[in-house]
Amino acid sequence: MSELFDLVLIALLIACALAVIRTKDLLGAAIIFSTYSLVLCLMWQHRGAPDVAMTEAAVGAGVTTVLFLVAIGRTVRREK
Amino acid sequence: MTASALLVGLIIVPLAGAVLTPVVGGRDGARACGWATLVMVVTSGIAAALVVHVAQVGPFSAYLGGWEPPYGIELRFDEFSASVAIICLLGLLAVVFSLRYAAHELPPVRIGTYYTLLLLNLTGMLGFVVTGDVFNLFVFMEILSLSGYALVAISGERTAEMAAFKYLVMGAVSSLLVLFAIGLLYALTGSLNMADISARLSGAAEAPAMLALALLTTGLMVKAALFPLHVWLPDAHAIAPSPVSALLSGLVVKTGLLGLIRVYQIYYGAKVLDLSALNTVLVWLGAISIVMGAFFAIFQEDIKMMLAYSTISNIGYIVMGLGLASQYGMIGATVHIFNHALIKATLFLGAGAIIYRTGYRNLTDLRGVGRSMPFTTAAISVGAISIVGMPPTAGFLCKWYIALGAVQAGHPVFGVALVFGALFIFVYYIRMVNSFYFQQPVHPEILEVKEAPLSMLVPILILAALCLVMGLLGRIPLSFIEPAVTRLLGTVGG
Amino acid sequence: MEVTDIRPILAPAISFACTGLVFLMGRNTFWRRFWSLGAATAKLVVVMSMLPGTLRGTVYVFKLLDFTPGIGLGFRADALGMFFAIVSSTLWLITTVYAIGYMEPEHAKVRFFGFFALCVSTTIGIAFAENLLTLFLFYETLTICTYPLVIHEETPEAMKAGRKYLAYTLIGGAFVLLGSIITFQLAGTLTLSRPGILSMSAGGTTLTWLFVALIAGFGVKAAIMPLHGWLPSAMVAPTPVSALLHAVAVVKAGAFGILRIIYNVYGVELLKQLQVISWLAYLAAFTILAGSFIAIYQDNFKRRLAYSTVSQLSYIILGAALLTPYGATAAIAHIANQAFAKITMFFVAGSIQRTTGKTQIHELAGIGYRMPFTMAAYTVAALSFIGVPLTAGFVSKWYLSLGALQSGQWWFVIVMIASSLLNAAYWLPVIYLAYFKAPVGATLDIHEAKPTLLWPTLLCALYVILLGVTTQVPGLPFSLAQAAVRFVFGM
Amino acid sequence: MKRALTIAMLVLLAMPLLYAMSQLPPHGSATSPAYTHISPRYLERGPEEAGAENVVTDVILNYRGFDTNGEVTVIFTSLAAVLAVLLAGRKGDERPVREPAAEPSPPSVVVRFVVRLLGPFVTMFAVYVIINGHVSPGGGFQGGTVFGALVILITVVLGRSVAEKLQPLGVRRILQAAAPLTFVAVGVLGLALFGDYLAFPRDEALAWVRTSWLMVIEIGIGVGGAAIISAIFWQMGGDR
Amino acid sequence: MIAMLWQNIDYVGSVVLFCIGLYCVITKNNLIKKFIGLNIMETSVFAFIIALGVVDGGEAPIMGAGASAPFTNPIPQALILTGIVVAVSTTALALSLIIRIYEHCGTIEADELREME
Repeated sequence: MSELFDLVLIALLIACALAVIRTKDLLGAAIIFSTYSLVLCLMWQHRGAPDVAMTEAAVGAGVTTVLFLVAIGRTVRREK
Repeated sequence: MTASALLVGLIIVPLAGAVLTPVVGGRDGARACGWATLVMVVTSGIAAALVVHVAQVGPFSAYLGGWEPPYGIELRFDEFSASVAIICLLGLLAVVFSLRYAAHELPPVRIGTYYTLLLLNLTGMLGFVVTGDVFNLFVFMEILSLSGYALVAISGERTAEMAAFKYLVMGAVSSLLVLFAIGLLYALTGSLNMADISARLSGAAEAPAMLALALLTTGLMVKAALFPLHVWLPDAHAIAPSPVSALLSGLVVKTGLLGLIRVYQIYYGAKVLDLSALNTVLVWLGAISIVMGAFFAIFQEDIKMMLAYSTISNIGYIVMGLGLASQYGMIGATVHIFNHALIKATLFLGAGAIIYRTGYRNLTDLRGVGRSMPFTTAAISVGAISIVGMPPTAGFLCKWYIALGAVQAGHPVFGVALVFGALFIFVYYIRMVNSFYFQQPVHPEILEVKEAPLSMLVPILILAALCLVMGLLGRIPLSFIEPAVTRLLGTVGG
Repeated sequence: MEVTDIRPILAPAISFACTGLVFLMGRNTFWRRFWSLGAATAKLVVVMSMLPGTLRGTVYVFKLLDFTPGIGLGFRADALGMFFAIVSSTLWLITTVYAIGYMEPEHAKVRFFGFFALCVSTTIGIAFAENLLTLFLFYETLTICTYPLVIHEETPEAMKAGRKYLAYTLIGGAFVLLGSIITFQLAGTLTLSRPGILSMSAGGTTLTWLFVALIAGFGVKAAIMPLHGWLPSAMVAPTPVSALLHAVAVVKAGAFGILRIIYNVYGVELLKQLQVISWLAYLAAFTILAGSFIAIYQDNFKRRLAYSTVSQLSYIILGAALLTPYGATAAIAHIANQAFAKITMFFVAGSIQRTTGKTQIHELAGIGYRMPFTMAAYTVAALSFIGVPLTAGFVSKWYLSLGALQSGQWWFVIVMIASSLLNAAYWLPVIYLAYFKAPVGATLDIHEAKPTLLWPTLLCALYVILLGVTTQVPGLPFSLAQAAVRFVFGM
Repeated sequence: MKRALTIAMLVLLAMPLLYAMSQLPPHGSATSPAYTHISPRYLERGPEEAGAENVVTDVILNYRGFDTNGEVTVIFTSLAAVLAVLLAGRKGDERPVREPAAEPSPPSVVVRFVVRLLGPFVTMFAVYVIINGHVSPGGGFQGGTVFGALVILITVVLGRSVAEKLQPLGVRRILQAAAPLTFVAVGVLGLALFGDYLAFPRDEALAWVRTSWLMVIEIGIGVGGAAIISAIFWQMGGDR
Repeated sequence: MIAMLWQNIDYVGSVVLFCIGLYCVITKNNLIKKFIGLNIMETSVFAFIIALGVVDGGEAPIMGAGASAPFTNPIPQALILTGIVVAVSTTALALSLIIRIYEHCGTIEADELREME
């Protein structure tokens, strides 16, 4: 059961990563990346690393995403 | 004051100095510069004391938090760490040089930040060379890289920002490779302390150890700008403000090489792998680097661009010397790390002073500047002679030793490559000297410019004098580093 | 007998110090001249003060500092070095006087005199080098110091000649460096010593290739064919520089380096076992003849002199390559003999150019009537090159022939005779032109060069005769050469 | 073409990576060097000798405190770097980077109200995360980030002027430098009292001192982290 | 080997993510996209290092009432806490540079920027 959960999480991560690459809309890509971070955070929580999970949630999914959003807001929204 | 407290102070003083710079200096550039100078003077004093101490008693350590290794972080000061002396010296001179330069070239509101970053960069380098813990090494590498990227971009020119971004992407990838390798080493040994890793690596599986070695070498060679991983360097070093170029070219790329020496220390001691394959690769890359760097430099019109390519060449020398893995080659390479720092700083600061006064950077435009700025150009000429490896300057002994190392290692062909690479280098330095002294000016007003101000001239002249002194007293650094190299190579077991 | 004495380093050091003063105070004409002459005189005095001791067999040694154990700066005045030092110091003093007169209308005089003095100081360093590294150091410094002199005119042509000069000599320097590195690896030392420092144990092939590298390195400056290309191009430099390049400092530094390699690095005994030395002799013989042939076809006075230099220098190489005492005597003596004769020639060429503006040989018709003293000096030098007895050149050729016979290679005597004929073929027509052809539409009034140009010329010509007639007088250069030979061959 | 090449190259890269990984001690093994060498001591004796029940906190603040000292320097560097890049542009180009652009339609009253309501709770949560870092997951940086996020939220919704009140201009530079400075202060105190930089009292009787020092550092990191994150956000022009 | 990789699924996952990230960095033209790719690479390395510390059935290394062995290895977690902060610092600087480059050049596509040089 636990291994299946691992597998699903990793598959989700890879799917998110691929989706980030495929998405032409940078805003969308940033949001997907934030989802990716949250999945990662879940995985780490499951691995017995709650400190890292919390940091990843706050920094990876939070601050990094905000910074990406700001940057996209000040530059362009779509990739050519 | 015990040695270990001083060793900690070496990092803490500039670190505290850096974070306090915005508080003390505010947006007043001169005040920030004064503060940074003060900090660097203190740091230099500490560094000098440490070097004297290591010469007297040999390598020593400081245990942070009182935890003995491998449980805590260890700062280790050995002969290779004596490069802190040159880091502090160049740092101090660059800070002094910046007083007038920054006020002239940088947006006023950024000047305070500039000194903060300069000090942070120096802190990063000092920490990098004295730490005995691989992860701590990574942390300091990030401090120095991040501040380095920003310093390249600080002038606010479009080209500077693009160069900084290129530098950043390559730097970030290389940092990741190093972090990856640290993870692998930790998985194999369960330790992060270098000496401990070295001791515990011997029984480890070969494939991951080799992968870690490859990743570390690649990562560090990006930082060191070895061909073909050099693409970020020319732009970044040429466009950055001159004192920053001096630090980047003189020191920051060298941290990659000092890191490589640490990697050698780990792997030679562990005897887990036969390093001769890596050494062969390094020697060849070094040789190619020498030739390619020199080759590209010949076509540069921009004086700083030329100096930047010449750095790639010189990195080639050092890597070749390290890769030869013979006593003489290793000694020569290590001392060249110090000497090239001096030489390149002389050249970059000199070029900076000329650009500051004339506003031109192309060799054609700079014709005749030797008549109006005799001291600066004389210092640059000393640097040029030195970097070509003419006796009795600092550059000569290193090249002599590396070439001797090539012969000693049974590869005289690399000695030939080295000596003729030096000729190649001469070609473009002679172009520079020609344009300074022996050609009629394109811009007549260049004959009217004043000699560089004292705050610039003094650092340049000190450095040029050191280029000569280190050549004449070359045996001091050579004999200083010799026991460390013997120890390092002695662990190879013949 | 070796004695530690400060004078071997004092000689270059004093002139280096004076050079610094030339650079610092050179904007003032008086001080520039004062320090230039002062440096020359002081150096000559120091060198001469060692002469009595050297003739007695004393070797003065001074170790300055070690870069690393076994590699360092050291100075050592033995007979061979003293010979070279005396020749170059004497000539420097004379040339400086000449240059002061010659350079008056030129630009950038501070630079000129500064580097001029630097060159000759460096030459003394080469003469007194105790080891191969010190020799290399001064050899390379010499290259760099001559560069500003070669490109003095700053014309595109001069810059091109400068580039060519650097390209040749720096590649040569690189070979010397490589050779030194390998020598150090093989011998463990670089100190120049009497029987040589290498031994057969290094293997014949290695030694042969090392010899080739070292000779190629020094041979560039000694202008052995085919490494002579830079020399004729460098003629664009002002005449005193050409004189310095061709007679005193640069080319002789190369030849001197070859002597050091043959006598003090390999040693005569070792070289006798290597085939390569006879190839060097053949190459030298070829250069002697080919250089003369090319010289015949040169119309530009200085270019003809240049090819003559190429040819004459190989006398030194040939003499040394014979590996016999007589050959060595000829080789060493020819350093002085060629130097004085050639510098006379250059002074003549320079005087004519400064006084009449003529640079081509066909323009010189009747010049003997206008400048009788100058052309008299020319005649003496020309006779010396041809090898007429009672001139310096005869002594060299005589001993060289003796050396060839001593080594059983009689065909080199034929080379000597052929060379004399060729020399006659390109020196005598000028005399004919100068004295026996009336100038076209010009007066025959005496219009001599000014004293600062004329007197050095005459002095040198006098010296050429002196060297030719005083071979048996102790204390003069030839006896010093013989002392050097005795030392080299351990007699 | 370029893509195909890149993919081929990456596959070639992945092979040795995977091979090397397969030679590593197996995932989750309790006998791997990593689990048997240093960490046992941390796990067994950490809470007693290092001062926090959360062993991760022990490691980052005590055993490997110097790393964290470096880490906070990295964030400080990043702030300085962002300032260096974005502050006021080229020389002579004194145009302020953040132009007072026409306010986009202000967020609705509901949103503003919710943020005002949320403020105290988020702050409390942040403080909780910070000061409980030694007994539960979290710590200075996580709490600081949460607080920083609150500042960002306030900036976006209520405007920068409101947010800036949280960091008065006079002490802002000190706040931004708080984390490294706290480390240096505690470190030098340790050096003076116990002979080693960042040394904590080892004596069992001084356990409370140990814990309170940890907390001081946590607070320093939290304050510094929050100040830096909000400053970076403002400087990047996130309020527009 | 396959079995080994199956057991080490975390390692395999991080290698795959690493490659995806690297692909993004190399092939993507948009600077922001490049940087998202770099972030993916970074997280993949973090995931790898965290996976090193995992022990079967391990719990979070927080001592206290109710906690029972085995605990996961705290060292990799400590390293990655630092790593995450380093990553966000780099990202902040990179995005600032991208903003400035856009202000100067009006584009953040690498090939268009290269043409401008």
